[in-house]
Amino acid sequence: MNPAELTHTIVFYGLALVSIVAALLVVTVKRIFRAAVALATVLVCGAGFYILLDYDFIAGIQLLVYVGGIVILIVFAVMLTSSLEDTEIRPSKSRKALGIISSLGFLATALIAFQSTSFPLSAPTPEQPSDVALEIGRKLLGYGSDGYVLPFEIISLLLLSAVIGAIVVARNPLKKSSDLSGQSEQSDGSAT
Amino acid sequence: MLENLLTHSAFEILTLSDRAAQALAENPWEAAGYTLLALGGTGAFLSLLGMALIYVERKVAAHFQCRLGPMRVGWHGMLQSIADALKLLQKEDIIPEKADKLLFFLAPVFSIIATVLALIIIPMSPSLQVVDLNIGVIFISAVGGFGVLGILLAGWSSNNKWSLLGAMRAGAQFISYEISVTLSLLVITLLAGSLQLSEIVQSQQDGWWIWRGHIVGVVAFFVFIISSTAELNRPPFDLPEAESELTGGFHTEYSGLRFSFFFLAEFINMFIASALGATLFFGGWMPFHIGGFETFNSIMDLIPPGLWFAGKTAFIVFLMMWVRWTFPRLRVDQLMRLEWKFLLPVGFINLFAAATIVLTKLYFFPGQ
Amino acid sequence: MSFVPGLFHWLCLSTILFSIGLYGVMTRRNAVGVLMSVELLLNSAAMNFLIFNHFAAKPFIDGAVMALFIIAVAAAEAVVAMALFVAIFRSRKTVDVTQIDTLKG
Amino acid sequence: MAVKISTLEERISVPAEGDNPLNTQEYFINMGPQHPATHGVLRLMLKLDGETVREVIPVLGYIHRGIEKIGEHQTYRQFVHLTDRCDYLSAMMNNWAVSLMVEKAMQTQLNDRIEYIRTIMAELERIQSHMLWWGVLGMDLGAFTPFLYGFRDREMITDIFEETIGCRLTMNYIQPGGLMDDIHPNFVKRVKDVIAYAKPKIDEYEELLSGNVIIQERLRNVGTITAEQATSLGVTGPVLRASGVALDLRRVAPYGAYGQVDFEVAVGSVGDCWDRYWVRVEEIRQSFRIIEQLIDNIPAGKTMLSKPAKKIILPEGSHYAQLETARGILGIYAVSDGKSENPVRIHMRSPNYHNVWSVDAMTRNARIGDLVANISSLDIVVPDIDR
Repeated sequence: MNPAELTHTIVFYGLALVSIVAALLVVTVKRIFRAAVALATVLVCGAGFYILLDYDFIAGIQLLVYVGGIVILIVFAVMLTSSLEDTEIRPSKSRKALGIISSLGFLATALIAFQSTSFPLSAPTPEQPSDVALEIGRKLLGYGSDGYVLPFEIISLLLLSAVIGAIVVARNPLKKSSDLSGQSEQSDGSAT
Repeated sequence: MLENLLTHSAFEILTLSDRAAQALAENPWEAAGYTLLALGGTGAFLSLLGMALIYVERKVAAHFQCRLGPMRVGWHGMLQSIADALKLLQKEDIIPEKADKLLFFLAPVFSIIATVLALIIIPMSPSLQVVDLNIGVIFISAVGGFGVLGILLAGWSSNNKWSLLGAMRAGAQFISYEISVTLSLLVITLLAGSLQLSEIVQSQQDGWWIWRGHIVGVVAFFVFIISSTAELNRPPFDLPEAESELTGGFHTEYSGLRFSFFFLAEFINMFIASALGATLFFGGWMPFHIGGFETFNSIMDLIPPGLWFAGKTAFIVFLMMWVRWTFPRLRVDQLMRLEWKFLLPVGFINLFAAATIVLTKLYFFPGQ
Repeated sequence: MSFVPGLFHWLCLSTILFSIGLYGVMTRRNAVGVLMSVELLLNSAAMNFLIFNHFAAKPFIDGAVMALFIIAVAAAEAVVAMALFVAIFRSRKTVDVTQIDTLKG
Repeated sequence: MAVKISTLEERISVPAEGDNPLNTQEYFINMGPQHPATHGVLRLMLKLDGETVREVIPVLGYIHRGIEKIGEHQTYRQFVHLTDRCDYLSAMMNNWAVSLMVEKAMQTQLNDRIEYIRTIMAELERIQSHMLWWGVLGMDLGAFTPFLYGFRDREMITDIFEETIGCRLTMNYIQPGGLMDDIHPNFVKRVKDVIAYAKPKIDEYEELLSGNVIIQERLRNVGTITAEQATSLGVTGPVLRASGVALDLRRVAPYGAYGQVDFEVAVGSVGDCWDRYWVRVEEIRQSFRIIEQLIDNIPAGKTMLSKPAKKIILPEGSHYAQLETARGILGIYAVSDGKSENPVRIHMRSPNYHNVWSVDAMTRNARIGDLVANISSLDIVVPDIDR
């Protein structure tokens, strides 16, 4: 085992441990805000995993969008809908049992499936595109058999409609027109 | 000579973590030692930089206000920051009774981590850059998210309505202005053709982007400086901590060491934003070059690159302080209006203009 | 069997994260908590794309593009979900999913 | 019309209007008594909807010292120096109000020297008060620099006070029947120096704040109260004049030397924060104008009509006198039994107490930032509210 491999292995298991513990916290912690912090930890570890897999660009995007955007949005949702003293009521026993059975069942099924399937692995040291970001850009805007321009456009439409929909839903329809300007500004401030 | 010495010692400190990684396989103890040294060195570097910036801020403020500022501790009050730091460390560490103690503890840590992460990829001179990520520009706007997460945590966990209001303001402000910052970063990415900060510096060999990019560069610089001031929560955009409205906002309940973490993070962030502005628009450590004028360029090269970097950064830091001590604060809705109705459209149009310039190669000095 | 992380280890990791998210979706009562669990699911799905791209389709980059799409969809989903929660909270003063049952017959 | 008096608890416990499920949750928050924007120990209960202020309920009494009650056990001359402690930024005008009441009741005629010096002193006091306000306004809006500019120039005026009176804040200079002491020999020269120095500084103030885009945005059309609202709330002073009512006692019912000088009453038109800003800055200019007219012709004469030891016993009945301080109309009302040196009842109609209630009318449905601008534009001095 060479040093690079050793480092790789240690980092992998370390990150895996942290992210599994944090993920468990996300689903079990009673104070919802702490769960949000744990979620941020899971997502940061996710970025670490992507770097281990040599997708630095995706890792950067993960940090930018997930930590800089989605987690902050979730934190906002928490702030707007609960107070510091709020603790969640524990789920009922039956619900908990159902959850444990189904998730463990899924886990077992998937693991057995992975064990019994032989995946067609690529060559041990295949050549990586020199600039991943450039290649992704080509793919996203390319059309033809290997381009993704149609899904790309659809995604952008989806984002736009999501933003507009969020503004419409979040804005209070009962406000007098004099307050509306400020209100809509606030909601588009938080909806992006 | 002095500059080389400084660069060298800073480099030694900042590359200790690399050496720790290298030593990991052979000798874990050595690796641990290097890691500790690197942590200590980074901490010392951060606090020294922070204290220097605080001293400068106080002096600049004083001279804007027709007074002298700190004069007693050391020559012209040079040691005032150290005295203040010592005072801060001795203060009682107060945690509100009903605060969420874990998050209250984590919040300043998040802030300072975000700062350190951003600091390590700034190219301060050709040799002094701790990590040279190939996604540098994305990375630096990504780690900003941690900082604001720290602010949100602080506001929430303090269990104080004023703090919560401040945190909400900080979040909304950060998410909004992040778009403008990213747009102006994208302009430079387009012009330089790279996300890597060292390559962006190299691309300005024939002239800095602020003037090689015509009006586009200037507009992008102003959009950048306005929106990064807003992201830093500095006046006139200091709504999250507006002391006359929210009595300090998110850090109302913090004292002593924890407060000093926020304080330090704020000042270092100002340095980072200025350094980033200098790197992207004024060529970072790249001397003042004009494409084609080789004699002039070689004269300019006599000034060491570290000084160029320091000078440019100091200029932008001074610009920010100037604004801070002159302008009053905006109101919440005006802040949002400025971003969504002015800076955002300008940023988009500017991006299109930059794309046009890149496609038509209409740089101010085409270079070779 | 070696401890060096290979395809199987990576898949185990993402599956564990996925099943934890599944548990959260089924047991969380707070709607925001459910949203967070869904983010876990999406994150592990994106990770799966990258894992398979890394181990089984190295010269190509399509998996990374898919991961990008997933991140974008997650962002859109979070935006809409947050708006809905705020609207629901305004009218019902709660975001407990077991109590938001007006549509139940 | 019967007025229903409600306690603070009742007002806070009022449920959200209507039973509409789509109403947002409003919450109450305490601004003060320890809050930098309330300039002292004023407590405001805010009913907030997010950042929007729905209602402001001033809660008073945190610095109540019973000055009116103490006044019932003191002679008028002793009471004068309690008034210093009310509105400490118009201390001399407070002194003058008591003196004016006593002199009106006793029907005393003063010589011109006393009247001139009183007027000059009052106008200097008004200038330093407005300068301080100007700086504080800047600080409340987030600009720290104007604060120090304001203080720097105000110092020159307080230096003059110190030279003549020996005090910088609580003067006790204007006494019933005259002045505590004659002016310092340097007085005229120093005042002229200050005029030469500080008049150009007003233009500097305008350059620093007035033309600023952010200031204009923060002040224009913020906290508007109409003339009707202002008069029905009993608002006086620059706040009232900003709403377009030209009520200035210096002009309407001249006292002191105001009848002999030429000056203009600054009157606004809209009644927003910007008008209140503009009115005060203009008043500084007008005060300089008044002083310029008086400073060269201070006549000779006595500065005290009688020896301080003489007893002051007002005729039986009630007596009232009012004048214009830097913040509005200050009225002193006293009831005397005609036998003792002490009043049976003494009451102050203080301008700040009446002005502070307009903050609710100004701030409804505005932002927290506007509330701070409004409080600042009212220029309240909290000890004068509670007394």
